[in-house]
Amino acid sequence: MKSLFIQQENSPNSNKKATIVNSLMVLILIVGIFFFAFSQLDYVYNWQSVLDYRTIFFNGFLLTISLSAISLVTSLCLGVILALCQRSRIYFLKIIAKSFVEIIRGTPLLVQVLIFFYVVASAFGIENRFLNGVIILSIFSGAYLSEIIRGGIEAVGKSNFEIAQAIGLTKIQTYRYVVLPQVLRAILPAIAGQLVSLIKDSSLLSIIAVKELTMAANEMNSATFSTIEAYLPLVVGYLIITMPISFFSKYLEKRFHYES
Amino acid sequence: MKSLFIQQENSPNSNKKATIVNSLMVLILIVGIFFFAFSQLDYVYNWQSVLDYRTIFFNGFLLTISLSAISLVTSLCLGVILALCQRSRIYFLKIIAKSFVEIIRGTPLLVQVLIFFYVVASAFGIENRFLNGVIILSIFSGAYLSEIIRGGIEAVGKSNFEIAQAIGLTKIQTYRYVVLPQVLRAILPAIAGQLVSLIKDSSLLSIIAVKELTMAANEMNSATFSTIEAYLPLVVGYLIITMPISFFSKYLEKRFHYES
Amino acid sequence: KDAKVKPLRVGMELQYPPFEMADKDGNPTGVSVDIANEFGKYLGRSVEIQSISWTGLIPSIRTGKIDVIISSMSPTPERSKSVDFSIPYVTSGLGLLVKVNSNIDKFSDIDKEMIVAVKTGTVGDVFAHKQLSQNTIRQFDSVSACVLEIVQERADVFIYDPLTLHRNHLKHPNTTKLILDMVPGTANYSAMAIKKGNKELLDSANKFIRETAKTEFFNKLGDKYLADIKELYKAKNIPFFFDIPSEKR
Amino acid sequence: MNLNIENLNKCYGELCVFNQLNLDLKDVKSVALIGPSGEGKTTLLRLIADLETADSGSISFNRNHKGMVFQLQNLFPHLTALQNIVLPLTKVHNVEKKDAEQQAIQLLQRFKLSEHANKKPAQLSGGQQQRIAICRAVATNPDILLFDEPTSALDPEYTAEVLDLIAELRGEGMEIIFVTHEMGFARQIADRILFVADGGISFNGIADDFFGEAAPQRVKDFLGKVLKYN
Amino acid sequence: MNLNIENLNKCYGELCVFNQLNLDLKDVKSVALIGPSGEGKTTLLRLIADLETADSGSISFNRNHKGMVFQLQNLFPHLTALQNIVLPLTKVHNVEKKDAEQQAIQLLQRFKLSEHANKKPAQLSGGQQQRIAICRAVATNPDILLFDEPTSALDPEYTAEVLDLIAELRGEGMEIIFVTHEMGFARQIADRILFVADGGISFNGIADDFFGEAAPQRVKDFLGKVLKYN
Ligand SMILES: Nc1ncnc2c1ncn2[C@@H]1O[C@H](COP(=O)(O)OP(=O)(O)OP(=O)(O)O)[C@@H](O)[C@H]1O
Ligand SMILES: Nc1ncnc2c1ncn2[C@@H]1O[C@H](COP(=O)(O)OP(=O)(O)OP(=O)(O)O)[C@@H](O)[C@H]1O
Ligand SMILES: [Mg+2]
Ligand SMILES: [Mg+2]
Repeated sequence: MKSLFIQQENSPNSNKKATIVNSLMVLILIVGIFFFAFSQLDYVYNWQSVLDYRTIFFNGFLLTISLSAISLVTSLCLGVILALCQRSRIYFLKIIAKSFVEIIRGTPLLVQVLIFFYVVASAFGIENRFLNGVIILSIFSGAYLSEIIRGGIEAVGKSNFEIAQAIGLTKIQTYRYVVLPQVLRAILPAIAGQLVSLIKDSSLLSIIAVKELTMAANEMNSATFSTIEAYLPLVVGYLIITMPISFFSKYLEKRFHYES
Repeated sequence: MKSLFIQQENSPNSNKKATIVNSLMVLILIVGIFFFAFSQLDYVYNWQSVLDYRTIFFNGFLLTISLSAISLVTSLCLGVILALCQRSRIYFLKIIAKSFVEIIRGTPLLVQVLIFFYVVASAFGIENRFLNGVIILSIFSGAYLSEIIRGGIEAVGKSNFEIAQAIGLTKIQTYRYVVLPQVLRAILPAIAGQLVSLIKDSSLLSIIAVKELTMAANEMNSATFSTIEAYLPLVVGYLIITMPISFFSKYLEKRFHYES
Repeated sequence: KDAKVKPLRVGMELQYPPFEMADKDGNPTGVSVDIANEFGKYLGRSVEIQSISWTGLIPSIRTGKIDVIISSMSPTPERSKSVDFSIPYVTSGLGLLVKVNSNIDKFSDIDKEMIVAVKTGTVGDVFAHKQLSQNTIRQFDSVSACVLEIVQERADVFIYDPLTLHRNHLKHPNTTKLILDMVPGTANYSAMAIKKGNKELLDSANKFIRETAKTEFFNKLGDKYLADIKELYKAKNIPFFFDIPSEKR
Repeated sequence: MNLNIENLNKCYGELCVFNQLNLDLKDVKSVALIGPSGEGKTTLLRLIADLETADSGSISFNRNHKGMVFQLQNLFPHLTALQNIVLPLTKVHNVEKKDAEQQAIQLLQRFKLSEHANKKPAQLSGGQQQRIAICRAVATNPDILLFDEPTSALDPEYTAEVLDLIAELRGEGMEIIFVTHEMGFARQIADRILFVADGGISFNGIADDFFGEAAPQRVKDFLGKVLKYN
Repeated sequence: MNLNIENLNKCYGELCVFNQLNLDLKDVKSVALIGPSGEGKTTLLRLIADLETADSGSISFNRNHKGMVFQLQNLFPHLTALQNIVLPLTKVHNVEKKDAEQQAIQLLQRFKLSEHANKKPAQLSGGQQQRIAICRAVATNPDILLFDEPTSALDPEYTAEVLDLIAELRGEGMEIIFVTHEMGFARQIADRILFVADGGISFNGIADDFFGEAAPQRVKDFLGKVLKYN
C-alpha cells in the first residue's frame, strides 16, 4: 500500500501503477479546483461564437507554428554563433557579442519589436512582416540561447579538448563531434524552456500586423464579446505547440543520457 | 599591435587596454547603426510629452521595482519548493509539481493573468491587485526557476550526499550547507536570466490595472500618439533595473568560482 | 502622379465591432472597412487593409508604413501634435455600464467612493480624469477586463462608448445595467489619422467626408451594421452615430 | 573492537553481494579488507558504518561513533579545508564555532597541514585532500576510523604521506578498519586480514598466514596478479 | 627512435619547468620518464607530442605520427567504445566509415574487448577504458606510442591488464615513451630511464643503473619513498 504513494529508496525507476494512481489524483484535484473556481463565476458562456470563428483561430495557429518553427531554427543558429563569439579570442567579436546579449536581454521585447520594425528594418528596407517577425524573434531568443549555450560549453570537461587535440581533430571538428553532442545533453532542459518562451513571445508580433494566435484570439474575443471562451482555445493552442517540445526534450534527455 | 585585438593564447585574463579600445569600437559601431537608422526615418519627434508624463513614468518605475523585488524573492522560494517536490519520493507531490510546471510553462502569461485574477482569485476572494500581481508573477517565474534549480541539484555530485551522510548531517543540513551553495554557483547565470525575464514580464500586469512601467508608456502613447518617444524611457527604465542584476550575478559567479 | 496609382494602405485594429472587425474567415469587415473602400474609390486607388494592433498603428502611420488610419480614433489636441486628424466621420457620446443592482441611473449619481473603470487612453479615460478626479480610477488595456470588473463587482462604473457597452450588456444581462443617456456635451468623435504634413491626403479626406455625408452612404451603413442600435437610440432620443453637428464640418 | 555479523544477506536487485555472511571478531585493533574488485569490500565497510542496511541478518558492533574516509572526493568542493573540518563539529556535534576552529587548527598543525587551512580542495593535491579528510574524521573524536581505499587514487609519493598518517594514528592506539590494495601496508598494520570474495569472507586470519604458503589458492591467485609488476 | 632536444626552456608564467634542457637519445626503443610529482614529466611528454610549444630551444624527433594515451578520461563520454576508435580514423585519417569500423572491431577482438564495443565509457571499468584508448591510438598505425601514467588511476588488478597490453605491443616491436610510477614495469620494459626533476633530466641511463647502488642520491631518496610500503 505504502509503495503506491512513496517511492522506494534506491529504486531509480518509479512504480508504474503508483504513477498512474497519483496522476489521476492530481488530475482530479486540478479539475476540481477549476470546476469550483469557474462555478463561482456568474458568467454566461457562449461557445457557439467560438465555433463560428474557428477559421480565424486556425489560421492564427498555423501562422504561430510556422513563425515559431523558423525562428526556432534561426535563433538556435544565432545563439551558437553568439556563444562562439563570446568565447572568441578576438576582442572586438567578444565585446560586440557580450554587449548585444546584455542589451537584448535587458530591454522589453515590445520595444525591440517597435524599434526594429519601424526604425532599423525601415532604414535597411526590410519590408516583409513575416520576415521581420522571424528576425526579431530570432534576435531576442538568440541572445538568451547564447548564454545557455555558453554555459554548456564551459561545462564540457577540459579533458575533451585535450584528447581532441591529441587525436588530431581540428577546432571545428572538435566542436562538431565532441563539444556539441555533450553540450546538447547538458542544456536540453534550458533550451526547451527558452523555445517554449519563444513560441509564446511570438504573440507580441501582433503590433507589426502579424496575425498570430493571440491576435486571432483577440479578434475573436472582440467580435464575440467572449473573453473566457476566446482565451481557452488560446491555452489549448499554445499547449498543443509547446507540449511536443517539452516531451521531445525529455525524450532526448533520456536518449542522450549517460553517466559522467 | 596584434595583442590589442586578439587575446593571447593561455592567458586567462584579458588585456585591459585592449578591452577598452575594443569596447569603444563597439560603442561607435552601435551608435553609428542607430544613428543611420534613425536618420533614415522621416519622423517628427515630440519629446515635450515625455517630460510632461515624467511623474507617471516615475511612479510606474517605482511600482515595477517593488513588484519585481517582492516577486523575485517569492518566486525563488516557490522555485525551490517546486524543485524539491519534483525530487520528492512522495508520488503525489512529485506529479503535482511536475504537472504544475508543465502547465504554467506551456500557457501564455496573459491567459494566466486573466484566469488567475478573474476566475481563481475572485473565487477565493483575493482582491488586492498588487498582491495578485505578486502571486501571478511568482507562480509563473517559479515554474521556470524550479526547472533551473532541479537541473542544478541533479548536477551536484553524488559523492556530496555520501559524505554528508557519513559525517552525520541531516537531510535538511545537507541541502542547507552542501547542496545549496554548490547549486547556487552552477545556476547563477540561468537564475539571473530568469529574473530579468520576470522584471520584463511584470509589464503584463497592466491588464489587471497594475500601474507599472509599461503601462505608463502605454498611457502616454495613447494620449499623445508618440510611440517611439514613449517607449525610449521604457528601455532606459528596464535597463536600470535589469543591469544591476546582470552585474551582480556576474560578480557572484566570480566570487563563488572554484575549480571542480 | 505615381502616388495615385499605388494602393491606399489603410491601418485598423480589428477589435471594435461593428466598426472594425474580422468576419468568420478572418477578413476585415465593418463600417470602417466600407468607408475605407469608398474613400479608395473616391481617390481612384485600390485599397489595402492592414490589421495592426493598436500599439503598432501610430508608428506605422508616423513612419509611413500606412497612409491612413481608419480605426475609430478620437482626435484630441495632444494627439494632434503627433498626427493630423481629418474632420470626424462618426460621433458618439459616452455611456455607463454599472452593476445590475447599482443605484446609479445617471452620471450625476456617481459619488466619490465609487470605483471607475476605463480603457487606457480612451476618451472615457481622459473624461474620467477630468470630471471624476476624486474617484479611484482603474485603467485597463482591454474592454473585456473592464466589463469583467463590473460583472465581478470589483468596479462600480465603466465609462466607454455606448455601442460596446450595449453589446456587453446583452452578453451579461443579469449582472450589468446599461445607461446610455449619460452626460450632455460629452460628444466623442472618430476621425481618420494621417501622417503629419501630408496635406494632400488630408484635404482629400476632409473633402471626401464632407461630400459623402451629403449622400445616403452613411445612412445605409447604419442600416447595414447598426440596425438594432439605431432603434434603441431613436427610442431614447440620442443622436445617432452619423448625425454629426454641422459646426464640426 | 568486537564485531559480530550473523547470517547477513545483502543484494542490489538481482545481484547478491553477501549470502549468509557470518563473522566474529573479538578484541582486534586493526582490520584490513582485501579482495578483487566488485566483490563487496566497500559494501561490507558501509554496512559496518551504518551507511547501508542489510536485507536480513544482524550486525553487532561495540563501537558507536565512527569516522569514515572514502577513496576520493572526501571534501566538499565549495568549502576550504578548515571549513570542511569545522562543519560536522558545529552542525552535528554542537561544538561552538570558535572552539571548533581552534580544534581544527590544532589538528592541522599536528599533521603539518596548517598552511593549507584556507585552500579549497581543488587547490590541494590528492594526498593533502585525503589527509584533511582524515583530520575531519579524527576531529570528532571517533571510537574507530573506517577507510575505504584512501590512497588508491593517489600518486605513489602522496600515498606514503597518507599511509604514514594512518600508521601514526594506529600507533597512538586508534582502532581502524580499512579497505586497501597496498599489500605491504596491510601486512605492516593490520592484525587481522579479511579476504572478501564470492559472496562472503573466504579468508579470516593474520597477515603472515595471508601472505604465506598456507593461504588458500584463491588468495594466491589474487596476490599473484596484484603483485606482478612490483 | 632518435630524439634530440637542445637548450629547451619551458615556463608557465613565473614557474619554469625546464631550464636549458638538453637530451640526446639515439636508437632507443622504449623510454620511461620517472620523477617526483609536478617536476615536468607530463610537460616533457607533451612537448615531444607537439601538444605544447617550447618557449625557446629545439626538439628534433624522427617519429612523426604519434599515438597518445593519457592518465584518465581518454575517451569521449558520449561515444561508445567503437565510435571512440572510429572517430579519428574517419575524421582525421580519412578512412571510409565501413573500413574504419572493421579495423576497429578487429583490433577490439585482438585485445579481447569485442564484447564492450557498444558500451559507453561510464559502463566500462577504468582498465577497459584505458585499453580501448590504447586501441584508438594503435588503430591509426602510429610510429610511436606515448603514454602519460596510463595506469595510475586504476585498481591494481586492472593495472596488470593495461600493462600487459603495453608489454605486448612493445613485444611486437612498437616503440614507446611512457611516464609511469610502476617501477617494476619500467624496469622490465624500458631500455632507457629518464629521471625528470629540478628543471631538467637528472638521470639518463639503463634500468639496472637506475635501481642499482650507483644511482644518484636524489633518485635513491625518491625510490625509497615510493617503494616504502611495497
Ligand atoms: N548502489 C548499488 N546499486 C547496485 N549495485 C551496487 C550498488 N553498490 C554496489 N553494487 C554492486 O555490488 C558489488 C559490490 O560492490 P562493492 O563496491 O562493495 O565492491 P568493492 O569490493 O568495494 O569493489 P572495488 O574494489 O571496485 O571498490 C559490485 O558488483 C557493485 O556493482
Ligand atoms: N597549463 C599550465 N599552467 C600553469 N602551470 C602548469 C601548467 N601545466 C603544468 N603546470 C605546472 O608545471 C609543473 C610541471 O607539471 P607536469 O604536469 O609536467 O608535472 P608531472 O611531472 O607530470 O607531475 P605529475 O606526476 O603530478 O603528473 C607543475 O608544477 C604544474 O603545476
Ligand atoms: Mg570499493
Ligand atoms: Mg603528469
